[in-house]
Amino acid sequence: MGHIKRFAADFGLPRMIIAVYLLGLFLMAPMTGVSFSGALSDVFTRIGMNGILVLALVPMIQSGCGLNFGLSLGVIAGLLGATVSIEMGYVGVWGFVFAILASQAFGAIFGFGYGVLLNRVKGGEMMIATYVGFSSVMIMSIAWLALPFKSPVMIWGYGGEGLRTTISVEGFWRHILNDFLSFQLAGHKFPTGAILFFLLVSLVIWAFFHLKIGTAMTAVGSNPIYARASGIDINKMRIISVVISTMLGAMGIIVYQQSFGFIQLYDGPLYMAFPAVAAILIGGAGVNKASLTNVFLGVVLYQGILTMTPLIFNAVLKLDMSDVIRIIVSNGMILYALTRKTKVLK
Amino acid sequence: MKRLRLFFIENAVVILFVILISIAIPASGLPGKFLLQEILTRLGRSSFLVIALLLPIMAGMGLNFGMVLGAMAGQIGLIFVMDWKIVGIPGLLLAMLISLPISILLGWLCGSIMNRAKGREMVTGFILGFFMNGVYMMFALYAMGSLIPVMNPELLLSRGYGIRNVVDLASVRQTLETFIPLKVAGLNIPVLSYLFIAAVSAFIVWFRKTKFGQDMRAVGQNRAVAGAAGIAVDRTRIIAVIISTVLAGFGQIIFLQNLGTINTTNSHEQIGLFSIATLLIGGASVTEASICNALIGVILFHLLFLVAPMAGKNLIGSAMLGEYFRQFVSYGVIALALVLYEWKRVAQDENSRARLRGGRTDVP
Amino acid sequence: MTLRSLIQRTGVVLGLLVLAACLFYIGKGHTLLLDTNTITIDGKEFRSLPSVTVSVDGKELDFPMSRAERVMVDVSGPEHTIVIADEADAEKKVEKNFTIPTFMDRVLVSIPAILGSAPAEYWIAPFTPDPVDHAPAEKMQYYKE
Amino acid sequence: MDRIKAILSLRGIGKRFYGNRVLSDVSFDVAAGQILGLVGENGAGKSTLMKILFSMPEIHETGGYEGSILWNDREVRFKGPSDALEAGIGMVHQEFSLIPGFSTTENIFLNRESLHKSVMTDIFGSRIRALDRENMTKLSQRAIDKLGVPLDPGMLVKEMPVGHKQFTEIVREISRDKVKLIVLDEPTAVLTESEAEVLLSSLRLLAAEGIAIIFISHRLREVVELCDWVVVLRDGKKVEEFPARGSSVKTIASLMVGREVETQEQAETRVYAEGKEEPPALSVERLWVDMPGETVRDVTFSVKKGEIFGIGGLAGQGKLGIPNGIMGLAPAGGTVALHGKPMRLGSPRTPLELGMAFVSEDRRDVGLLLDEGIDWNITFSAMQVQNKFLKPILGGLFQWRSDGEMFDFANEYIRLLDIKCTGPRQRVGNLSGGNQQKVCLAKAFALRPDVLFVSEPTRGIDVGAKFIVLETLKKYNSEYGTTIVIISSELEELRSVCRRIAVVYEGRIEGILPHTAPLSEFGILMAGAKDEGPKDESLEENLRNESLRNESLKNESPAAAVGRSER
Repeated sequence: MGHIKRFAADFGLPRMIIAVYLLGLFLMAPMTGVSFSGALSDVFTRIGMNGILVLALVPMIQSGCGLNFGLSLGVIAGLLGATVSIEMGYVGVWGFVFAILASQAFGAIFGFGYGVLLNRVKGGEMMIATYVGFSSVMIMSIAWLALPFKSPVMIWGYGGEGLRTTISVEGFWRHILNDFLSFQLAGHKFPTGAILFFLLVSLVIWAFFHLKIGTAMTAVGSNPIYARASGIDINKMRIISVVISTMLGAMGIIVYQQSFGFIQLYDGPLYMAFPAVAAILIGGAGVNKASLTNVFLGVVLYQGILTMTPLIFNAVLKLDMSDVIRIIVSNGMILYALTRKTKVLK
Repeated sequence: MKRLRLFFIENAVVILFVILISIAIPASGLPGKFLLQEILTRLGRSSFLVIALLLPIMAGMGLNFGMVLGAMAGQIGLIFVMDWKIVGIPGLLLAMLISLPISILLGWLCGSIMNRAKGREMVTGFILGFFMNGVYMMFALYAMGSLIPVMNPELLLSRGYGIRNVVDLASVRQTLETFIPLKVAGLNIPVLSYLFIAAVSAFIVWFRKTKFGQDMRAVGQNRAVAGAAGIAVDRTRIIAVIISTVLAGFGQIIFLQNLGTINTTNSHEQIGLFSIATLLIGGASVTEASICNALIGVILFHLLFLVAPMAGKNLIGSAMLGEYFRQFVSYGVIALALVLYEWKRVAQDENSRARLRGGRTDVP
Repeated sequence: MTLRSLIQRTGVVLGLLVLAACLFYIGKGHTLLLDTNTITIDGKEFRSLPSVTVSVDGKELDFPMSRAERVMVDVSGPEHTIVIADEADAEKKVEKNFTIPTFMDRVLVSIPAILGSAPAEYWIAPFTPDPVDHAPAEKMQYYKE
Repeated sequence: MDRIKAILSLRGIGKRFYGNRVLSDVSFDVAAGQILGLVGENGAGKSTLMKILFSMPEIHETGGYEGSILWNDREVRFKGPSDALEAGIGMVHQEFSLIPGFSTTENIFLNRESLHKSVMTDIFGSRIRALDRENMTKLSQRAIDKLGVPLDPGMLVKEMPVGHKQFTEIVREISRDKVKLIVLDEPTAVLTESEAEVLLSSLRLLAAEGIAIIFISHRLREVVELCDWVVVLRDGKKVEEFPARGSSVKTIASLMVGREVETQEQAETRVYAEGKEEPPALSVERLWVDMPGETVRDVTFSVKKGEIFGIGGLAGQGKLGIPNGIMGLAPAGGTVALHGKPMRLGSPRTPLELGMAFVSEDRRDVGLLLDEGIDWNITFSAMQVQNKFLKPILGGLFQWRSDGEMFDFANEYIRLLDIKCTGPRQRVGNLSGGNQQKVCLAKAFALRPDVLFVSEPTRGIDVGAKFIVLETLKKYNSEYGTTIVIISSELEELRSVCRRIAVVYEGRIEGILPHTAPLSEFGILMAGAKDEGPKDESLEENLRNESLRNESLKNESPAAAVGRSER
């Protein structure tokens, strides 16, 4: 009994409620005539799509920079990478690889500047990150109007100005990962490549935190004064974490696009960070501590709810409340994390 | 000379925007009289909302991103009034009365949650706004017309429950502006709106002079000291947020009656952003804001609002550019204010460290 | 909390509720349907004049009403004044006050009943729209107060 | 006692914190108009005593206190600080409890503002009433005049010199109508000489008006000058009380720091550092350190190779600043040379790389990763600085953390230092203070340092752990020849392990004494009274007897662990 109680305390009440809710949805699926395998395939597609974006939050949480509400900066780097790749006319695997490489370069540059800024506002990172993210999205919106892209796929056809709001990657690298090694699962496609890619990137991050530098980063997040007394350059560690986070964000959005099929410019990246933040918090991460388990669990639970809620609600109540539930669950989760008494409050 | 420099540094944001606008106005080619009329109208429309932000700043809780909760309460009040067909000024007043208990409840909730997240009130209020938006949508889109009776079928979606996306406020539209008609030099002056703003300003001025106000200032400057002196810190903070939320509710009603329509699901969303950006453009900071900042902010922000698209179009040939620029300014000025605030805080920490060194300063 | 403050606080809350009720009462909007159709009360037939000018609460309709017409006017509050004048003879004028029950949303106001000095309770009646409207659609005119 | 009627009498006050006795049987009286000096080392129990007097919540939460407090001859049990204030007891704290953006007047009347009447009082409570600023200014001016200090009622606190802040706090207390007794905790610590003078004379003025004052200070000269009566606390007991007139700084200091103890056993353990003329391992010249509350102004000393060197002194005098400055944790300047080679100051990494290590006095903030396991805590510094516990992979391109090595290493130290835990992966935050301290030591040992700084090694830990910690240090010193510098407030502890002990006063080394030097000499150095007049013989005698009496007691009741946090 005590064991169960301990487990409950460790697992956290909200996470438990969400897990039970999701389980309930899955159990109801057969009764309501919702295709179970179809739903499952959908969930996996979304996991592959969003996983890296959630993963991108880990380095900054671990180094004590808090929840990266400025993930949109990484997303912008990804958009730049993707548009440049299309502009150059690379198609297929090479287009995808080039997009990622280019986005990593942009991500590194943006991340560095962003990290330097965050180092000067220690303690107020989250709110500043949010608004720095928002304003960068708007600057980029101006840039999308002004940048001299030529590719007819991307610019408005009828003499409009700048790039289109959504650009299709059909014919470039749509589903390039999703289709890789994919197989049919009870009549539905399983996005093997995307899942594998997500696992691969997770493995790299896992390894990173087992290196000397990753260990130092964790210590900086856990207790910066301790880390400093042990000869660690706190600011450097924080900048590295922000750079990695931004680069992962850039990679994440390209993986997202190949699955989604479109590049969304302008306002598109504005709220990109919030679902990712909600997911990792649902996975049990705190404002100062996150693990890969949190990422996996979070992305599964969150994307599971997102997929299953509308299906079941539509089938049972003929009522689409999924948007409202998504808003309440994800923001409720962030609120919970913010108001939770954390031990390390630096 | 030194004083002049100090003046420029302290009012850097305002001066920057004055310069920006003085370039953009000629570029936009909009006539001066049109701009003047618009500003007069918008002062009446938006100032109340901006002033609603003042008390939490005084209580050291920063920019109250949770003000959208008040805006929701205001909208609920208006929706009920529309449903019951209460028209004109009585309708507006009744909407305010309906919003009052809802605002108090939401303000109490917001304040309590912020008390649990001391030191990150802003991000908490910001997320709380999103969260309550979900609850509000649940209320407006699902509960209204099913759990809560709605008499007026025109308000409901065709499916029979849930409020329509757009609610027409024809029966109260601009009643404040036209109640006491006054025309000066061909410009319409919304007298009653201004009276409302004067009233809320007077309230704020008076409130600062009360013990409540004094306690809020004390709590805002140093929670620990205020607490040690026996001031109920948490309670005082909650009261600041409640008043702010109530005023935001009233402000939203005034704002919407001027526009004439409610966008049920998103009229309130941007209000927090715009009001906060407005206040900051008026020269306020995270720790200090005055009624003056609010009014200057409204004038500058809305001038920019008006001229940016046209200026963008005339200068670069793109109206969208001006629009994005305007949004960038809204977000950017908040980011800037927050950065400045954190820098100042870090500098202050350093400073207080230095003071601990003691009276003698013969350290080489 | 002392008894005194309890009483005063209760007083404030009650005061606000009373204020709300008052606002509801005076601000309640009604849609008047001014009707010139012939009306029969207790076997007595009331007919409108061929053409009348009507003004409600001091606001005159833009054009006179002939027989068998219906015009919508939005008003607020319970107390209203209606002035009906003969188009042909401006001297021939009837000015009456009438009160609308608070919860009557749409009110059918019978011009002939007022003109003919029928008992006051017959001047107005609640209006529930039938599936088939009596008044021809093209004659409906919408007025905003 | 043949004194005038007491307004406050403490009778047999005692207090335990979690089984640790911090106060026992303290009794004394304060009379109206009397200035009583309450002195004692850190952890002697002054703060706890005052907390009991004010009935602070932490006293109730930890089980109340023993004995009784008589206020105006009636026994009182205040429910909280506000009760005490109500009764007429005021307190001026060490740290300023002032609102920076408020004026003198506003601060004096913080939460006691005079208010106008308002018709809405019954509805919204009295806080809806507006402030009567005119009246407040009048009242504050009156209170300022009473104290006789040059304060401007309208000046903002943030624009005031430090001394005026202190005055403001005192005016706040005396502005209460009923105030009969004021407790001042280290009021002169932050004042300049001249400001302190003004303060002392205003306190005399207050006393003349019949207000009793309890004056807590480390500046013994001021105590002698100002007070009528002195009470000395040590290790939670009242050692002595006597009229200040006729006593001297030296005697008070000697009473404070304790008794003469020189046992054979301790002399033996010191052999390891005797004899050999080793070159200095560490030499420090003209060091200054900017550490809040522990400023070091000008410190010069050198430590021989293989020596255990002690640094003592009262709190706030700067002894803690020395290791923090040398280890790069606080801004510092001057010359520090390791084995004759000058070292760059300012970065924590430099000293670590040169083979120095530091066990910080601030375990929770500086010393430990509370959220991580014991293994991480012990090995982290060694890993980051010396690349221990790492395996190169991919041809040395990356340094892979070797969790197994860390685990084994931690296990070894858990055994060596007898750390009570469930295993090397246990979160350090869940360990007791003593075990946390052992982890801190193990962390330093993992670096195999050449020179080791240990700051307050036994603060807040129990007797058993204390013994192990000190023994381990000695053993480490003799086994590896490590040079150790121990910084401690507990003189006895220093005298039992160190050969030479430097005493820091006001940011300077007041003197370096051998461990064998008589206690009174340490006392004199600690009180900064090197060049005071001749000793007060009778009290010196007293002191000796006292120390003999207390010796046995000291051993069974370790000094106040909790009270030690006072500064």
